[in-house]
Amino acid sequence: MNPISLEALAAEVPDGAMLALPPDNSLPSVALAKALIRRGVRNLRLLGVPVSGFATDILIGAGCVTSVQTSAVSLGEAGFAPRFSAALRAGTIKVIDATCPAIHTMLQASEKGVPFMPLRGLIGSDILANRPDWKVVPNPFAQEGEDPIVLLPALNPDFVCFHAAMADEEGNVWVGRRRECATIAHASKRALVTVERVVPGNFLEDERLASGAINATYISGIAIAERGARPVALLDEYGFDGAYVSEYARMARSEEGFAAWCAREVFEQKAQAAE
Amino acid sequence: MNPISLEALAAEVPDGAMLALPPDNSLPSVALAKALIRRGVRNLRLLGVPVSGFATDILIGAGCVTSVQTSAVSLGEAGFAPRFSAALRAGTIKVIDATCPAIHTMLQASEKGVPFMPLRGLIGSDILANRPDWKVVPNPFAQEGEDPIVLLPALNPDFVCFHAAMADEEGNVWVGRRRECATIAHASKRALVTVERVVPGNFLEDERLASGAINATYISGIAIAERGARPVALLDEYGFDGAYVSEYARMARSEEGFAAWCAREVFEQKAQAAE
Amino acid sequence: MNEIKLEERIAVALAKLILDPSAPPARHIAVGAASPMPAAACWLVKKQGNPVRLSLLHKRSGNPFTEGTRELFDLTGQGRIDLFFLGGGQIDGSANLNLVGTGEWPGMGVRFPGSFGSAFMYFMTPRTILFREEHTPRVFVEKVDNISAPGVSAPGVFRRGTAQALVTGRCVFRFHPERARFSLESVHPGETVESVREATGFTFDVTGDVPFTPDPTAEELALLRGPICDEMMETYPEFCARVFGRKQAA
Amino acid sequence: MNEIKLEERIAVALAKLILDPSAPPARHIAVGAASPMPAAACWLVKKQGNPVRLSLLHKRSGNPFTEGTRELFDLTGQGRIDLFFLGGGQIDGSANLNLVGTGEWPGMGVRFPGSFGSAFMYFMTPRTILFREEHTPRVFVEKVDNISAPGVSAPGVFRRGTAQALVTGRCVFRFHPERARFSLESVHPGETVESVREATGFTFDVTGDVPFTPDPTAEELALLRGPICDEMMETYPEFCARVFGRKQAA
Repeated sequence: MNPISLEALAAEVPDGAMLALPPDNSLPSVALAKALIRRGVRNLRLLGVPVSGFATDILIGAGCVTSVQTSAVSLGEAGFAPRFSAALRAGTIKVIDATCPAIHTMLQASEKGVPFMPLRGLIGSDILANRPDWKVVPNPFAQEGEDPIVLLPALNPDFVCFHAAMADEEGNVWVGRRRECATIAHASKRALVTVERVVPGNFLEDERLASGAINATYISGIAIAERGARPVALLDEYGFDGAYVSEYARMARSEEGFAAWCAREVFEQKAQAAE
Repeated sequence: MNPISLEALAAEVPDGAMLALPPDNSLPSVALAKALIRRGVRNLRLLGVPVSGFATDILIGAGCVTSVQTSAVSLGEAGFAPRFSAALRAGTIKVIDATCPAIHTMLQASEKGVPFMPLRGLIGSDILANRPDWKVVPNPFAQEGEDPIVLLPALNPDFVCFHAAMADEEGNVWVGRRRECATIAHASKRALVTVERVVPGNFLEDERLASGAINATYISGIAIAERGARPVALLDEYGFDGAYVSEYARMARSEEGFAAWCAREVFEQKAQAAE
Repeated sequence: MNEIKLEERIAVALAKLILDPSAPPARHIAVGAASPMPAAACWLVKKQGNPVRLSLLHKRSGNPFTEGTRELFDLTGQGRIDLFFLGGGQIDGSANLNLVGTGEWPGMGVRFPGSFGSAFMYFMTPRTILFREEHTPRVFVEKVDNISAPGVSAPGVFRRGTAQALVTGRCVFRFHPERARFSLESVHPGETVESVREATGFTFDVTGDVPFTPDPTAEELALLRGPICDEMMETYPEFCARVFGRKQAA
Repeated sequence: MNEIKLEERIAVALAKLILDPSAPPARHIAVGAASPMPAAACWLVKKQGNPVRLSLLHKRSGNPFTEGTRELFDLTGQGRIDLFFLGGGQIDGSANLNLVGTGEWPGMGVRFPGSFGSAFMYFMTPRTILFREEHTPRVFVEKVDNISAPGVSAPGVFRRGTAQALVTGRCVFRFHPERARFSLESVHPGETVESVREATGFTFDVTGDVPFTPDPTAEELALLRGPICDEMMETYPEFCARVFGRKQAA
């Protein structure tokens, strides 16, 4: 699989797609989120696996998003996600709340090819009360009593985007211990991946690398994006840029501030890089 | 976690335990199986994940086993498993047939802490007909019709034994891409692991090794057993010893032949090693 | 020695609750996102020499999870996590938690980040210690606007445990699941039963004289400000800068 | 050129069925345990230049699965595997498979190894090609003693596909799920419709003249005996020694 350009990768995502994104501790592709903003994608239905962070907030701020299914949206130590909060208040996005293991479970159901999976907990929560698509049934294996348990439907996103450390010549990508990216790739129709670099060989033939690799069979497109997770950390390669996120959090408090940030960090940076 | 002796590790398994074993392509601890025979364990309830191989056949031959739940028992190119077949015919073991993904699914249910998980397929098979513990229910999420689907109960073995390439100072073990060993460890009450060697450091602090590691929190005991998977292959470290298994298959056709093999390969080898 | 910071006091109070001999043992504790005070408390317990395994969800180097973020919930589902910590944008007198937001669902008043794993963890962990520094009637309410995780469950609903206690900027409450009410365990220096009552939107029980929450010892403060801050710098740099005055190396 | 081995003929017949233009495309094929002839057929398709991804369950070096053996079944559940191969200790005229054993459950007559993943894969793969070299009335029976995986399912039972064909040491059968019967597609050189009928315990359909299964070409044989044998030596050393006369290096 030959890498394509970041902009070509972004062009693969049509308006209206359901797009799964890992959060700020698990290899989001901020580079691809910025490219999606530049491409002007609209009506994305985002899925936070299991929560949402920086990439989700900038996509919302840029007007690319119509709904967010997630278990939380946060900028970590920089606080609440400002464009998410503003859009929720303004009614411009629909928010579908879940709880972390429920998101994982719905994706695991797709990974396994079953229509649903059960999950403990949840009963008595307003999250459940606001999810008409989740069902409570008696546990058919209960020793005694009804033992109600929640069944969650399989969730099959159209796309997942994440940032891997590297790809190999065969199109396998390497995510180290962040194996939730593998689960999301298994559960999604297509996986678009940015990488720091492409290396020779085949990860699957290296016993040390195989377990952190995602087989090319799940990968639909790869683009090289150096520092593509920034400001988020990438495994042992680079750390979290707290100052960058704090500045964003400050500027994005207002729509104008976000627009200025976006002009500078999404459009100008790209123009500079292209020079 | 300090390694203990192989014989001490075998002593941890009480008579009557349900013991999960990976098959011949996925890091069985043949060394521990032999130590269990020497210890004279009785009434083991074996679980093949998802099938059974050499270690299961020798444990059955030595009279350690009362039942086997598995999706197949085979010595690969060396053919049918002779002591398994003989014990089934003689009625000295109970055989509970499953199908590979059903074994994985029952363990994944335990891994997730749910009482059951669904699985497609199976309907119309006599495997299902002979599993009163498996249930068929209408899919509550069906678009139309009843859409019957099988629910499998969580399976929580008392022990799992496998052979990892190495352990570190913290008691984490490394299995490379054979990650089913992690799932079984998660799903079992206790995991007893033999390793080729113990190395300094902490796999979880090495991004290259972390994804193939199983956290010490799941591991109850470790013993060093060099070449502990033999005659089975160990990742990229050593290959399958087909001649050894063929000789076993030949000798184990009869009870006397098995006894001779066992005396030589299980008891004498140990005595020699101890000299 | 500098003055005792409120965060330090809360961390030490949390550590005492972790070690509470009347509770089932905490052999394996998990700490979720955005929880620097609980993380500090766990490190304190560990650095004091108690045998405990810590799984810190947001640790970057040496992160304990090799199955991704799913593993914390699986571990808990397996019954391997003995203790977890939860906060809340609102917490009510029945220990119901609201991490979603005020007003109409899904938080059309003030939106909080969201439930994270609370709607699962609160059921599946034998012990949960609740924490929230801001102790005001807008946080501690009679009834939460939205329940992200309920404090108690109907009979027959599978549940391993609930809140053990609630540590705030003013006091320590104990939770009594059998009557779904809090009682006041201790008040921090400078507070009284009355001042706590005024700052709390829910009613709670008071039995006899309520002691002061003991001050952190010099040894505890030294551990927090030294080796524990070292451990936490990577995950919580802003917290370490604010509370311990430690700046990250450039 | 040496004489054509029956295994080579079967592998080539399997390869032709893989490429059958009337069937949905086989972009991703999985091969399970103990299946050297299907593995050889897949390699033949690939070495002939067809774009196909092979996932060989028992490959040791470069094994394609990084989630353990579960991943093959998950991949199939996801609908990503287009074609799989199954054999059987008994196969009947409705394409029911018995991999468990003859006589009373669980095989008190002759015990076979067991069902492996057949009770799942046969339902969840759009195309299954059946193979069994031994073509005798004890293998191809009117009705299997025990069904490890059924050839057809009742309406309303979720099923993506079933048998496309059955390749034996004597012939190639086509399967017709709508009437749950096999028809004779070709007979291997030396066989006739009558000799096949005599060796088969189930009835099957015959339409018009039944052609001979074409011989493997010189090019196909060269691929099998050279580069394909190279690929298979690690996983199937005994098969390679027996069929291709290749001994493993000491």
